[in-house]
Amino acid sequence: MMAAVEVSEAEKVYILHGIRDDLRVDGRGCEDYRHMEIETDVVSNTDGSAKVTLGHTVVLVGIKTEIGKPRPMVPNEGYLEFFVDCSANATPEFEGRGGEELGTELSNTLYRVFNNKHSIDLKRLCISPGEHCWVLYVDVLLLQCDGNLYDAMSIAIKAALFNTKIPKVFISSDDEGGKDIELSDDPYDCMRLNVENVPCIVTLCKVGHRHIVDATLQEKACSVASLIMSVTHKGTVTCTRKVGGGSLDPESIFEMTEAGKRVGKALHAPLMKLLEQEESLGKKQQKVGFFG
Amino acid sequence: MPTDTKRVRGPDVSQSPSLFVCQPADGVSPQGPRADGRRRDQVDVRPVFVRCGLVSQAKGSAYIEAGNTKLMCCVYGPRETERKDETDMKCGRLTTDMRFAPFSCPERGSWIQGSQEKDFSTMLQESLQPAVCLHKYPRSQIEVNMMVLENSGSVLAHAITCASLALADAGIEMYDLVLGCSLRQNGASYVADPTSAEENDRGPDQSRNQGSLTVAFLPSLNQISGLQSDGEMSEDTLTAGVRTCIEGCYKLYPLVQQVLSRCVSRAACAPPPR
Amino acid sequence: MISALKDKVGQILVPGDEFCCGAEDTISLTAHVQPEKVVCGPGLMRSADRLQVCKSGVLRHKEPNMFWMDSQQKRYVPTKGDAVIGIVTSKSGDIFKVDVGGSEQASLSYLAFEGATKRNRPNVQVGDLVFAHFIVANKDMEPELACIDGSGRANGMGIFGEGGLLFTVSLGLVRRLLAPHSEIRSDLQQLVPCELLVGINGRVWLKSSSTQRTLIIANLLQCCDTMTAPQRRTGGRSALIDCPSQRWRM
Amino acid sequence: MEVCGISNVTLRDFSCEQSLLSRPDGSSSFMQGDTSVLAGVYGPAEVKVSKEIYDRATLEVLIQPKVGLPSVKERSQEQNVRETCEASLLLSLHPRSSLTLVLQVLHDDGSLLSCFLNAACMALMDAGLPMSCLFCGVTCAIAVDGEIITDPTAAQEKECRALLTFAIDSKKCRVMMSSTKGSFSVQELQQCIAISQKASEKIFQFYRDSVQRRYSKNL
Amino acid sequence: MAAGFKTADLLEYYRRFLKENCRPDGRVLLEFRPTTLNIGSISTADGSALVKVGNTTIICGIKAELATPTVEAPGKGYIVPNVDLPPLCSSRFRPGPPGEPAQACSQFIADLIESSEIIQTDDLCVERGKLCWVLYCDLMCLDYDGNLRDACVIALLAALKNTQLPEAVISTETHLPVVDLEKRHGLKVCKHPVASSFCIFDESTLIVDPTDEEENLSTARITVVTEEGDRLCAVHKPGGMSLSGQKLQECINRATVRQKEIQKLTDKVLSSVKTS
Amino acid sequence: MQQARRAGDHTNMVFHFLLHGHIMHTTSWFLFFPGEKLCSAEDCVLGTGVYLRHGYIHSSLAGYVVRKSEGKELPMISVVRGTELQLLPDVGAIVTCKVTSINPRFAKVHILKVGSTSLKDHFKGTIRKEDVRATEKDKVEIYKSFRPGDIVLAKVMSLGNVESSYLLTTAENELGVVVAHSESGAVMVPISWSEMQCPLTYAKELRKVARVQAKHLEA
Repeated sequence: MMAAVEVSEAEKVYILHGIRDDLRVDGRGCEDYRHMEIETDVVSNTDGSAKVTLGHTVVLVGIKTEIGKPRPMVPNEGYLEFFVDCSANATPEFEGRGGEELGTELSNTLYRVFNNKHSIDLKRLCISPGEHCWVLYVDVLLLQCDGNLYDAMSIAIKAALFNTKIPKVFISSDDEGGKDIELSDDPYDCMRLNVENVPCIVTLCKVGHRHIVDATLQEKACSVASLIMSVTHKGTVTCTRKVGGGSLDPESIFEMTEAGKRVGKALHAPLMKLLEQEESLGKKQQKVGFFG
Repeated sequence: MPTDTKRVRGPDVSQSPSLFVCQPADGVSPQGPRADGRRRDQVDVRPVFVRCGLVSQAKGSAYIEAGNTKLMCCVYGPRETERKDETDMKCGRLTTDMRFAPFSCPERGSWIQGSQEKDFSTMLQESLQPAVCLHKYPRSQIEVNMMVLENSGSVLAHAITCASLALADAGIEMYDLVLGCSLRQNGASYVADPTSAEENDRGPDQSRNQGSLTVAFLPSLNQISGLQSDGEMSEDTLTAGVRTCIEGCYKLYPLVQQVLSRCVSRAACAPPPR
Repeated sequence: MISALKDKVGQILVPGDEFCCGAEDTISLTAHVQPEKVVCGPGLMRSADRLQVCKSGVLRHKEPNMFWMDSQQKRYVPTKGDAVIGIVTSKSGDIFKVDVGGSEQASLSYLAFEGATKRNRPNVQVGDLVFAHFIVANKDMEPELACIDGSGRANGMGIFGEGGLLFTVSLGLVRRLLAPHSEIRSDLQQLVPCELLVGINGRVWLKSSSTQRTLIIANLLQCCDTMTAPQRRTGGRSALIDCPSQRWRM
Repeated sequence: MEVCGISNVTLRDFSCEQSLLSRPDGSSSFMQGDTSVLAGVYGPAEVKVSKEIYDRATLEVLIQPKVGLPSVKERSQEQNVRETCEASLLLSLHPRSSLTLVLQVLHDDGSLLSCFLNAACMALMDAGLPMSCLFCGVTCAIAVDGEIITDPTAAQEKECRALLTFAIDSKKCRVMMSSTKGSFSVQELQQCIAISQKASEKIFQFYRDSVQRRYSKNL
Repeated sequence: MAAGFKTADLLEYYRRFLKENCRPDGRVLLEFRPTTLNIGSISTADGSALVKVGNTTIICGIKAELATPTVEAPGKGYIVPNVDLPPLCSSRFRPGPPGEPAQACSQFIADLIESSEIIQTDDLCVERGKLCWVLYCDLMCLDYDGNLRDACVIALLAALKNTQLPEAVISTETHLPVVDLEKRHGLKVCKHPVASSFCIFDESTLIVDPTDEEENLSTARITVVTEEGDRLCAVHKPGGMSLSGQKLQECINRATVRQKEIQKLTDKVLSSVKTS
Repeated sequence: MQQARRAGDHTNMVFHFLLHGHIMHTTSWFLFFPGEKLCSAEDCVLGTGVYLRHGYIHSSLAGYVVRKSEGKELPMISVVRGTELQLLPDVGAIVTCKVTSINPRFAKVHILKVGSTSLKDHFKGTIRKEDVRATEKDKVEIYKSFRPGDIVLAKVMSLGNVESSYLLTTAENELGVVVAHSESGAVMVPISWSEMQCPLTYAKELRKVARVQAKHLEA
């Protein structure tokens, strides 16, 4: 289902032996990520956006905020909607139904990753219970695909959520008891989201008897199964999922969850630091770029 | 949304009566015994009723009932794959389609397959595929069709068990049977094989250890073919949960074998001549 | 039966009309010394002891005992021996696929051209027009065309179509055009000299001295189904006179 | 206006034209009073591999309502028309090919299903497809007082207690298709069938006259 | 003449049986398959029934929801029947929206509800012009072995008789609906229509309750729906070979007997559900 | 120590005995489920319904164990279901198929049966002109060998490639047409290896006729 590359038997043996000795084709260790670049505020007509480049994988996330009606079962919360678009430019396999299927699979996983009370404080997105709330439309666009889509996507989402500015609203009652919603005119008068608890996904690929993080497409072709884990900065796990056509024995699952927690937990601090840096830079840039 | 022209249409808007109930039903209490009398923090799964080979048209079929959860699975094929590529020449395909009957949940569902059903279909596929000897079925596909007749919790876990029985009934070669078990963690305590009320119980807000877990397990080979969790759990809880689910699967194994042996020794499958 | 049939010649019949081979036939044996064997043409079918009409139209008769339904129909159904105009749609291996307007593309072997051998292949391109006749046409088989007759001669068949116009008319009109002493054809020849190739599959290819003339004749032919003979003649003349080349140049 | 009783069957004014469309291989328009249907037939043409039948032609019927998209009701009418056509067409003469019949509603003023059938039959004949017999559609309405009205208008349909539509074949004058609404007694059913059979004679004569008109230039 | 001959010429195989007035599954021509009924097995539905006619299995679940009545009929509720033939029930059906057989059957059921007035839609009105019930009657086939319609009608009737609607009123204070899920009442099912389907082989042989194979080989299908008091509420013949009046009468006679049998069966199962 | 499970005996405790092949030579029927270990790979060779994993043979079906020993070699171990379950046409298998369409180059067929097992889903196959018969291959004409609707016995040559379907051959005396209908619809009688005759009209038609064998008379 996922974009795949053809890898010859000889290449497979080479990759397998390397990983056995903690040496990957590109020189990394088993738990090392590739070089990663993060940019925020990259799409102008969104309320928050980010672009993440991880090796040759490039993911763009745009977040649009809109006022909607709360879900009947949770009238005092807003909600998130995910949509993943697998652009046919990223890899030819995304053309037609292949991309569509992968897109729904990825967005379904995102719903699970955020299906808990702490990732995002949904109550803050409520404007008036039962009537109005903010809906965050998270659109993910895969621009280029070289493995490890899940991790790159989750980091980009966290960065974009960090970057998201939700306009302040005022509720005024008119004479007849009806309610009016007014948006603040001041672009700086906006609400920001606390993204501290937003999890990042770590994908662990079982290759031979070991597991690796941030697998390239070649490495993925040598693996029978992977484990996807979304981990918060505190090390709690909000979603796990086994993907791929193979099975794993319980002991290696336990090893993988342990490694996933460790790697995932460690991702957050540098990421937040980077985002805050970017934010302070971004403001200066913005002043130059726009009306000043 | 475009109007559905292929079904008899009702009014444009209709609402479930449960939205207008005067007093909300009591939540599930996180302590004490469970509503159906089972014990907490024990691998106390519901009694299961299973039958194979009920559907005359299918190659293999299975029906499972756990508490009020009712599932029917049919296996068709191997049949010729319509659009083939190179890998299909070496290896067959396993396709899964899981659907909820419109009346299977407390709220009426739509006929059109939603993203949740697609998600379940994918997870079912990922849990079953490692167990099926697909290389024995080149150029063809094996279709697993699952229908949830009533959802009373742990649907995915029972769907996995049900589908593997249907595959075995169809005589599809498999490396092992696949058994499924679910668990719901709520703070420090957990319930195995949760009902839908227990699944939807969101518990006290401050709790950081709250989530659901489903494991698909190959009992003879001691392999996990499917793992899926959501909510928030510490890594220790997750690991403990996986172990509990494996235990739950082993509890199911004798019954599953019993059902299969009855199905194999049915008149149609009499022992071969010596 | 023959007498019953003969009574109806020239009349309209519709599907479901039947003729019974009853006692009448045995009597007719004494009257005529001939075997009473009716030959069914298109639109007539024999089932057990009955002759059944399966298409609406006019019953026609040809001596001694051939009957058929003359019906107007647009869709062509291949019949063995028919000479048709086809369009080459693809080449695959040793054969060309040719669209003749039927439900299935016909095949045409590259050896079925005059003088063609395995070395000396005919120069045929996709999109070419070909005039050929059916050597196989059967509901169970893929129809097969050839551009040579039994003795290996082209006999007017082969690739053609430089600079002419191909258009479609009703199958009834084509049959009228191809009839031994076709009125329409002779009318046309009197009006304007032109090259005319008629495929029984409803396709007509036409070439005359100018594009305008070609178009006028084509339009005229396409209208023939709904015009009487005098209408046709006057219409044709006025169209050709009314549209001299100067008027177009103005 | 319409008279009940088997001795005298009244139908609204019928009119029909064949070969009026240039693109389809056969076409017809059929009017019963103000109810009007346009029919087009395509084929025998190339068939999709998935729909190919090795020993006969594949017939598809598409009904287009006057406005909007076809719904479940049209789908059920399509089935009625298709299976009626299949029984009268000699489909085995064109194996592995496709026939498509498109029926467009121009105006519905009652007895629509019978008008579909009549338009279909004329169009199939016009396309020159081999048929073993003709068929026609007759609609009967049973009014609240038990009176049987043939070829009812939309207003009469609305007021009636039951509505029955039959397709009658030209060879044996028997019921090929039946579609009913409302409840009725066995006797009423048989009366309606008898009336429809009587009406079919008129319709078949009308068919013959229409074909005669069409071929008048070739006679 | 074993299974091999059957593959080679299925129709001829059937003809040999029919000539002897019996069918390959051992039935005589006008014999129905064993019919079993199970009522109220789905607790998430407001009413449900599972029917087996031979192998053919239909489950009907009824869900009641609240809606505003139409302007044309402010005092009436809605009944929305839909038949689904999921790929699960036979290899003939592919995933995706319902195909012609399912749609035609849905329309048939919808027509039947209207024709026979099983339920007075007035009974579904909560408050005129403001609030009414919608009964979504979803019929799903779990095993498709012919004669879908008969099974659907039995399942629908039984599920309707099993349906318990919660009590609903419009609150005089808030003008919003108030529902009490604990207090429920049954529906008034006025009529008991029963469908009987037949197939015709080779113009003359009439068989009842056809299997999937028999339906495919036959030259015509016909469904007769009868009610108490020998009234007919549908004679549905979608086309196919024409039928003589005498054969039609045979169908009606058999259908009348069947109606009584099924009504008895439904009542028996219903009373056993109530007592238990 | 006859602790092994018989059919219908469901205790789970005998697992460990089954790990060693020594109790399986008894005459009882042992039921196995997918995944269960049968014996070491050193004790038996693999038959059907089994697979090899880490030096042990496991069952891949729910069925009965059969051990066949011929001569001194290791016995062959298989797990079988009571009814023969041939799900796919294998290379070398004899299949019964129905001809769906023909052209001068090949005949397309639907595979209905593999050996004696009827397939629920039909697989597509192709008999190319050069595979119709063993001798005088270049003189073969498909039209003189098969017609749509014929029932043909053939052998699977290969699984074909991505575009094509199963490749079949009838180039053996026992293979070819076994059932064919004449133009008038009657089942024809074979009169030679290349001709069949209609019992009604006595018309002869050309076919690649299969030599009738006792075991195929049923087919």
